[in-house]
Amino acid sequence: MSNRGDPFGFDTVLIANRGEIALRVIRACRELGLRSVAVYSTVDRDSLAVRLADDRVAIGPAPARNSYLSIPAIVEAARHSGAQAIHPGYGFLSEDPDFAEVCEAEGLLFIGPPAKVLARLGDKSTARALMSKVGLPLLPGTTEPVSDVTEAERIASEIGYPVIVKAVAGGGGRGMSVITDPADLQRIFQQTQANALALFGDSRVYLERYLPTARHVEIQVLCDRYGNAVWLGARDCSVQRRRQKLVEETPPPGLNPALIERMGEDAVCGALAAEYVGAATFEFLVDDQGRHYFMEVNCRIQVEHPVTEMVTGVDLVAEQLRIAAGQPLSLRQPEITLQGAAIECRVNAEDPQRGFIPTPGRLTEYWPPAGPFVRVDSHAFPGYEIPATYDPLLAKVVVWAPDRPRAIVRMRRALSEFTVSGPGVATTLDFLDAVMRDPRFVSATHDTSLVDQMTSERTAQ
Amino acid sequence: MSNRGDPFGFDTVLIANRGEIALRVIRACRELGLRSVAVYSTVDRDSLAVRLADDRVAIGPAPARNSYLSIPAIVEAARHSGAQAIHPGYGFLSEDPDFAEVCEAEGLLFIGPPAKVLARLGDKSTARALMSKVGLPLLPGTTEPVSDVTEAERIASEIGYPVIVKAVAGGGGRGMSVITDPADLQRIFQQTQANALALFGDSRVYLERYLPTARHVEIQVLCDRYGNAVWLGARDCSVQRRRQKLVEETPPPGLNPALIERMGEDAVCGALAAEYVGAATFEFLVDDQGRHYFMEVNCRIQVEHPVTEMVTGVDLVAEQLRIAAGQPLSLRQPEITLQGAAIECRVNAEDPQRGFIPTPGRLTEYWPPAGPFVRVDSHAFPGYEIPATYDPLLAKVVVWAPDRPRAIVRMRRALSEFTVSGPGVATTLDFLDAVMRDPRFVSATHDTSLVDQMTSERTAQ
Amino acid sequence: MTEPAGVVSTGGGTTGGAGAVGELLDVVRASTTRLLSSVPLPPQVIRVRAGDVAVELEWPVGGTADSGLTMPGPVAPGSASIASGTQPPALAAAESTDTTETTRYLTASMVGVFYRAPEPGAKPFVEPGDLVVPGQQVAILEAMKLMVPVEADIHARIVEVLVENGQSVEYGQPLFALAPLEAEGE
Amino acid sequence: MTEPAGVVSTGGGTTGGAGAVGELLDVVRASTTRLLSSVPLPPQVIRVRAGDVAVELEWPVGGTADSGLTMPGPVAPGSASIASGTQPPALAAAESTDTTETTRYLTASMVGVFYRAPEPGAKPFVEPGDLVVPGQQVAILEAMKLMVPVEADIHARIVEVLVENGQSVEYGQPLFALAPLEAEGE
Repeated sequence: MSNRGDPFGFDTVLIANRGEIALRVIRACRELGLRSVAVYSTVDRDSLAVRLADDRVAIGPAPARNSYLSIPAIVEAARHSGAQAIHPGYGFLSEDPDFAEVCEAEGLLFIGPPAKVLARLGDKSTARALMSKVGLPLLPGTTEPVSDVTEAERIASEIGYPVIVKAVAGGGGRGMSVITDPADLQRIFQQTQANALALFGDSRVYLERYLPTARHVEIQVLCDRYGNAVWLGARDCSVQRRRQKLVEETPPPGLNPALIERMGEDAVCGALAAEYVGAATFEFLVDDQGRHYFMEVNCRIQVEHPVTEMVTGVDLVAEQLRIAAGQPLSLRQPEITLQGAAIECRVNAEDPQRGFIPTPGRLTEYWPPAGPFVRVDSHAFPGYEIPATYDPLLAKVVVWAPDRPRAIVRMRRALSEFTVSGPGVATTLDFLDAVMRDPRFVSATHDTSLVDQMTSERTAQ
Repeated sequence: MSNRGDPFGFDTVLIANRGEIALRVIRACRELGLRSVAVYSTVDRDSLAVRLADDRVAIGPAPARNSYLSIPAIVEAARHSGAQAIHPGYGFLSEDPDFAEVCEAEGLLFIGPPAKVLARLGDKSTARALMSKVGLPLLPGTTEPVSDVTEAERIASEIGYPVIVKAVAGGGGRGMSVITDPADLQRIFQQTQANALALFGDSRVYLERYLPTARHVEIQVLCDRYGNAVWLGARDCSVQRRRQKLVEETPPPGLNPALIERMGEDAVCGALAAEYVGAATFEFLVDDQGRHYFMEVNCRIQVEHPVTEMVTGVDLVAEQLRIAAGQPLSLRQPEITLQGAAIECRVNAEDPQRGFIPTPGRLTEYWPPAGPFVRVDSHAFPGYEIPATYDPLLAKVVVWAPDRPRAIVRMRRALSEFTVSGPGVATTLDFLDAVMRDPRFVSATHDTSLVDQMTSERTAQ
Repeated sequence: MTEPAGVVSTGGGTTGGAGAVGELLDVVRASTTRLLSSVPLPPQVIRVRAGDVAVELEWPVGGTADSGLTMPGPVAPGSASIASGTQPPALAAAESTDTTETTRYLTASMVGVFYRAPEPGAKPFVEPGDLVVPGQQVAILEAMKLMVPVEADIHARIVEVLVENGQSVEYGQPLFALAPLEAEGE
Repeated sequence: MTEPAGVVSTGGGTTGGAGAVGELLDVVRASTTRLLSSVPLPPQVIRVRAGDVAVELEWPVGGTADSGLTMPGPVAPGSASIASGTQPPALAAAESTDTTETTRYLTASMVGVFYRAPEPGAKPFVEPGDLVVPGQQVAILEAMKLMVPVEADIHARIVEVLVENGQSVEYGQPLFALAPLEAEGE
């Protein structure tokens, strides 16, 4: 199979993002023989992405709304640099149907699903309805948005407490609240509506049964333009703080392989029903009875995609680029074999002792781990100034091993050789090490409440 | 399978080496729950191995004969630090039967084969005789050493020119000379004897047919103490300068799988015949007719072991430690599957423009590549002073991909992001990139003469 | 004050660490770096002092500064800037006094296409030598069919138009070199 | 000069932390390193001052500092940044000007076990206060049953025996503190 001179129909890709994912895309482009263009806000001028890309364009000041979230700036930067395609990474504009639509209108290839698919799946209410229609199990709750408090109260008592109120336009752990006590419903319900309006410009919310001790399991999917879809194993992302992932692994430990298979088939079925194109992630909750429930679809590459890459050998970002170029999937389902186990730890510049608050600052020391079966995706370097403006992800440490116990000891080894320091900078390194030694994690009996449990045990000490 | 608390019978391992391989062993120890002790000469005081090991002992001044080659210093350092086992890495004392014997006598566990096996295989003449006896094909030549010029002339004309004269005690590309013209025999033969005496304290040499356009292919073997042996694929190491390897890859491209299978079986058979214990490499030449000839056995971990690790998922250094601890092999031959292709490039601090002379000095810049399926084993860092005293290996860049063409583009990408500089420091980076673009290498029609061809083509330009 | 924002910033002396002095030092150091990157010719000596915080650098004669060594940082396109304090109390440093100080740059407020005239074929808004007043339109930037006026922000004389008509510019790229009138008056 | 090599090793020069001056000095020193890594060409002189703490570096003409500094590395040998306060007692101590100059160390020529006496129970070769001459045996190092004499290399007075009898020592480890007689004579 040839890798250069493939008929991509474009030769230059602009990366509408920053940090480690921008580097990741630049690397994929280079291997495919494509030119890469980094865009940057003023604080990212000395970033590794800017250094490694084939070309670079300044797009605005530090605040994301004036740079990485500015559609005109990015479209003009594409024109300025001669890019014909745009990779949005994750976050920022990656799931914005307006951005995808503008790209289409401006003759730029958006590397992701079509705008209408983004709109369809971005609206949780539509997405739930669609997935329910094709047979995916949902948690008891509403597919239609609920606007009236009285109706919400009726539905909640029907579903049974605790319930969770979620913004239709939400995602990534934002815009959702749990209600345990019926007496709190009115207040929390209205608060969530107000937050949703503030965060997403859309006050619509829906209700769902809340599972306090569930596992978060997700399926990686790839779809081409010709109705071919495959799934590439499952990831367990149950180690979360404030519903944001800290540790991800594959395969999900302790789950029945038949259940994973079933989720995989559900995801493929749902992706085809949504007319999906590109890389997607289907998120499920799995309760302690081993039942799975569809939650939402992430219409982009995920932060945690490397664990899937390590067990499948598939370069997911390269696949995104190939699919966007109109190539049919090179993989069929039977060719996707999963080898061993992989774990990712997110090293954030945050202080776990102080409720994971971000700690921006300049790194005086930065020594990432290395060695066999260890991969570190990071944009940091000694002297790097972590801006206060963006999310605090500093590095992803990913390890592979033939089995989970060996992956855990390898991760401990990798974390132990990771040195990061700078005035005022704290990291999640020690906390991650504690996760790798926590008996619940080691025995895979943990659930999404692990981090809260660990945090309260630590403060209790 | 548990990885801690395995019955190792020792808890502290001294690494009698330096540079990247010392780091490699430290990492394996840590994952197995073993304490590691670095030893260092004064110039290596600030090395990464010294920094990462659990303990460290100064053993002498820069010259290797007073530090890394000093058996008393290393044995005393083991005592000093409470180490019960010694990993010799590669080079230095790794294949010295005396050292292995002293360790045995001093109650220290030598992580490698028994002294008598080292002696048996270190003597090329004995090794050839043994392998020939169990059916491994040899190049036409002598198994007995030849001391007399007249006899050498007779044998050479029998074998047919060109012939190669090799030191019985040689290895690693040293102590061998090619004779193309019968008129040169006397001079070169006697020179080689003299060199052999100077280098190895042993003037014995033997003769062999010389294959100018052969491929260098080797088989990785693991043997436990209980007569179990497996082979883990083959490596092609045909890209060599002055018979020292620059690029290694697995699987060997363009070779008949049946031939590789046959070499693998030969290697296992030879290892069992030699009563081998540990990790060994059987080196073969393969001629343009696809015939293979046994050359020698390397009784240690090889520099290029990571390519095998990447396609098998096996941690070879951890296996060495397990075997030394008396554990039976955890792998059976059918369980060893080879996935995809891996390439290693050796980034040396040498100047390819000036005959690959070493260029020691201080690194002002050092940015190794990273990203998916790229591994860099290196002891370098910004500010690192490359000592003039030891070998010029600076970093090993290893990549994996589903197939060789994709591994080659990935290697080009990785090399392109590798930044190394310092006053007076040159590297092999550009030369390696040229290899990755050379049509002979890309089409796998190259042989061991590639580097010479490239060098003369470059100077011709 | 024309802050060609986006061009400099990054060094935004956060961190501090050891209290006020640390912060002040950060500011002074950042200012020095900025100054260094903004002067057209590499200097031989730089001294920046604020209160009792001071930074000095001296280069050997002959070995003056080309660029881009120590650490990457792709010589940001269009990175021109201000700075250097004669003896300002703290930060007023961000001003200037001699040669470079008399030139100020009007920079692009967004990525876009630069137009010198209201429409194709029309007369340019301004020409070198023209005087401009704050708020006076001197060019247009176009991004996705959106026309954004570029306006002078000080009384000044246009010294040079730095970008060709119809050319695409980056955020922060200098568009016009201006000679401030206040300076001329001095 | 007997270099007590290997003794310092990795853990070495962490985080000053000697009170307020130490912290301030840390800040100034860090600032200097950062400054150095941010200028395009290595300078010949750098001075950074904050209050009465100052850091100065100067390189010889021609041999400017392309050296290590750019980025960390574990306490690069020799590149240790000169932290010189104006007169902070705490830190000047670390620079040892008086004491060490008159003290010389006799260090281990190999890894081994240190014995003070020719055989168990015998009288030690030397005691503190004794005078020694070059070539005089003062101890034994044993490595793998090989006995190697430790000999004084200068005329000196034994100030202190730094290692216990029977203890294992590293290469370069100081064994005896000596007061050179030449120095005393001066």
